[in-house]
Amino acid sequence: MNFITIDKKDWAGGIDRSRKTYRVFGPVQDENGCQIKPLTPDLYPLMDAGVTVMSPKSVLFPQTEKMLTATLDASREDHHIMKPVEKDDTLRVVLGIRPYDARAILLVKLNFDNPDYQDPYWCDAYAATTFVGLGVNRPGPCDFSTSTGCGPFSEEGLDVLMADLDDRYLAKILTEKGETWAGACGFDTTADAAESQALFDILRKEAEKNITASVDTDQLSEKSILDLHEAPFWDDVAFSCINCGTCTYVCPTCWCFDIQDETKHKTAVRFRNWDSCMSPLFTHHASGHNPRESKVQRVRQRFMHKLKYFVDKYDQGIMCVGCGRCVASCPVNIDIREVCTIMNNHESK
Amino acid sequence: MMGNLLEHVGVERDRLHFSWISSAEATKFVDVVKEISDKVRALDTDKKFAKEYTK
Amino acid sequence: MDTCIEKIRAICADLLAKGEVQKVIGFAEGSIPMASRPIAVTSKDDVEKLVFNATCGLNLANYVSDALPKEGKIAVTAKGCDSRNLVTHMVENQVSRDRLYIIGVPCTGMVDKRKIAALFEDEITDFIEEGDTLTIVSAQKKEVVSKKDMLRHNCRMCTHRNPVVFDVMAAEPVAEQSLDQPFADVDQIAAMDPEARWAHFQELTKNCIRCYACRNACPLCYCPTCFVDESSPQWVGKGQDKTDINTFHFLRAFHCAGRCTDCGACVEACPMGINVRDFTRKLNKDALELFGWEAGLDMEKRPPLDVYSPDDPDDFIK
Amino acid sequence: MENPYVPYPVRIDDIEVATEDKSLKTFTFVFQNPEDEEKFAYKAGQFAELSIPGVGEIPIGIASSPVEKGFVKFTVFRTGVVTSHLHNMKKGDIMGIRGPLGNWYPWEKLENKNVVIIGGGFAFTTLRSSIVYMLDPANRSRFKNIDVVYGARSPGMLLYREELFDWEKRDDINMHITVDGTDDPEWKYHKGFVPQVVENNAPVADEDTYAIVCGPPIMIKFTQPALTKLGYQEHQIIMSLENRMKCGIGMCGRCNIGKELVCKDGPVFTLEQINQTPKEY
Repeated sequence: MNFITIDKKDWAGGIDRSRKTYRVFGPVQDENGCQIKPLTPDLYPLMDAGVTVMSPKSVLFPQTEKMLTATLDASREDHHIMKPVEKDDTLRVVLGIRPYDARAILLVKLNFDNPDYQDPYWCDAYAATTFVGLGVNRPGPCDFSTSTGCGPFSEEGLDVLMADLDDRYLAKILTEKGETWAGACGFDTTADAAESQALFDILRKEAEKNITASVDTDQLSEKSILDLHEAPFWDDVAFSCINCGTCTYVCPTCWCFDIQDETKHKTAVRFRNWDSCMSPLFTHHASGHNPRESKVQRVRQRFMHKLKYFVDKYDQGIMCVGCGRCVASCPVNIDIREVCTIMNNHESK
Repeated sequence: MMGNLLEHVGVERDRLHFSWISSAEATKFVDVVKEISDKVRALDTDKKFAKEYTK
Repeated sequence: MDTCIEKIRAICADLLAKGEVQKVIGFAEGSIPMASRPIAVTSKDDVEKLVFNATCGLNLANYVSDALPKEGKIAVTAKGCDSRNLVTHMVENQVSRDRLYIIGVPCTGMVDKRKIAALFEDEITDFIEEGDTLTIVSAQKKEVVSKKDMLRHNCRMCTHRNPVVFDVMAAEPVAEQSLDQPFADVDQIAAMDPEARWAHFQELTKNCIRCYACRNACPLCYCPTCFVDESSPQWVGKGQDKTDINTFHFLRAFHCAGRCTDCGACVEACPMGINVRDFTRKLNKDALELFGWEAGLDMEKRPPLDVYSPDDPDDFIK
Repeated sequence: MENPYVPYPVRIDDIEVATEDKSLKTFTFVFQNPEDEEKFAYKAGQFAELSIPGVGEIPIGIASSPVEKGFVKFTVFRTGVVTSHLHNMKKGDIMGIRGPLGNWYPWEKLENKNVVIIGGGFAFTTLRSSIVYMLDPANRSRFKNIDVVYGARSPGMLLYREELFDWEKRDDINMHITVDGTDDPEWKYHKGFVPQVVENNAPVADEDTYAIVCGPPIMIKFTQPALTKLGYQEHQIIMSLENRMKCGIGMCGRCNIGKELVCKDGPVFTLEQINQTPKEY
């Protein structure tokens, strides 16, 4: 692994050079908070921004994504035959992604890229994307990422990890993709590897000290699904829930989607939208029957999926990276850290 | 109130019309439909509620 | 306001101990600074969990119907706006008066959490409320501000701070505000030309993620199946097309016409900071001007769009 | 990379009203591209997404059998937006099918076993596929006794009536056809509910006997005790579940029962497996 230093004076120029080959995404601020968005030529990433309200998952998995189209015009040879839409798979780079969000992308990959099926929309976007992370020097009070297998300077899922050293960035190039990106920016000032790594270690330790929230997940895999499912605490957990989709939409690891068809004139479009297990419609059968009819069942599904089903199915820990977005955004303050603790400590009777 | 709200969000007031027309008032119906069509035509095609995805 | 919590707890402990109510719906301390959480307390031993402070911005009337047991009563703590929504619930036959024990809480307003967060560049680590003084701390700095300066817009515009219906009051009524220009925000938008108004609302909703938190936090939205969830016919598309987002916001707002108490729960709940009250405020202004109506003040009258009266304005019918 | 969301184009070759109340129709599809038929190699018990451009998709069990070539068949109950639209389509219309999806009845495990098929109402589609598959001359010798209990509300509500009555005449399959009630004096089969007919007519289980059960929840609920009485263990009872689905390939996340996805890990489960998972179906 090699390290480079990037003088902050050169940062904007490097980004501009990379725009020739990359579509650049990064955090930008508007009146409603900070978001990861495509950066138009006049925009530069706000590297010292706080946590974005929404996670960067939409870079690979847009909230609404066209999948297939067909013509309904019977005079056309190929009428009613659905074909994939043309996609823009030019290279893209996400700047300033937080390390836990990069881990989240690997967790989502387990769903979209598996031995049986590969989702071409997600997989192609993933292949085209370079993730340039920035270590989090001052994690906020909702951050519990050290409990979830990552942390403020985790490298997993990243192509480059940078550290903010006031007047410069120190960047650790982790993959070939990362190297290509650095090349495209013209960042080539090598830094001493041993010294740089030592610096990273110090920064990581400092940052980890600032994380005060933690959860225990060690007992989850030992529990029985049915015991947790039937446990008495779900009514209390779910009481305040208003069943909006906020937690699922802000979550970097929630991948569920809905498929919808629409037509305009003679064109049919099939597209997908993020969906939420909080919505009764998510599981509503056409017959009217709904296996998760009540709010409590839906709240239980969300936490069971993240903290138990996923754990059992993939053996990769919990389906949560500890970003704290759902904790911060939930209108009724349902806190996954508390629920995780209750589940982890649950003893069946 | 519906009309006021539409107008408030910037939709042209003339796109919404209310009339009492009895089933016996055929000529009034024709007049009203004519009036509405003319007004809406004068406003040109609505672009505010035209979808983009299916382009 | 912090002093009334002891009285609230005492009332609740007494009600639960005597079995007069099966549960109390109130607010509990949140797990992060500046948060609170609706809670149902069923045992007198748990009343210590109840809190009431300037972060209790949701509307508890929203929880009443679902929390109601088959028989017996529940108690609910109600600010002025919550109590008006309880009235609306009763008028619309969602709950009957004799099933509720209403603990009235005079209110001096709820804080605008986004406004406070905007004072800081980093995340808030502590929030202390003492009377009108708020002390807010982050890793970088500490701010001491007056609560009055940090109130939500709807609380600044509120003229019904005291509960309009209650079984017991948790404190002496507070002074009501009188406003010179109760709808200055609506007037400001109305003064724009149509294209600017359209642009204003497009800009307003541009970050909407359609999580429906605004709808679900609203005590008025209790339809078993919301129009956006109907599949046959499907009234509105489910994607992120502006048309569908516009349709959702417009119709959601209109369903509140003449019923909205401007409690601000919708804005409080929105994770994207959208002031959806820009829609409902216009309706509230029209309800007042056309029908002399403010929602949730009268147990005997249905909202104006529910009923016909020969005096109803009809100049829009041609 | 194969795009698993792209359906194979098919033409509706035939539409048959399947029941007297017209709520079910059987659609026969022919692939527009013959090579797609080879790609659509399926086993009895699997399902597919019927895909109508501009309307949507609906997961339906495959009613034709792998031994029937040149077409695929689906019997569809009219209930939601997509099925209602499908019921109004005509012969010759073009649409899509996507699949085959999900797992199948465990044919490898069922070899040299007695197989009891129990179905009710319109949940007989993949069971038909299974029976045709097992009765095929190339396959019949691979299975021991085959019993079928199939019931519907009335004679006119039985699916695939002619085939049923043909099978009834054969001696290599024991048919127990039943209806809840009928005033037809000519009716020569059973009258009564499926669980009762199972209890009275299905074979007693030894360790080489498996039951495949498909039907409405109420039938399944009362058939289970009947099978238990006859000595069937949980792992000998095989069921096919339904849940709301969209993608059909285990990605969209809605059809789970516990950690299992009905669309990909199912729809076929043994009762033993189902009993270890939350009953969210």
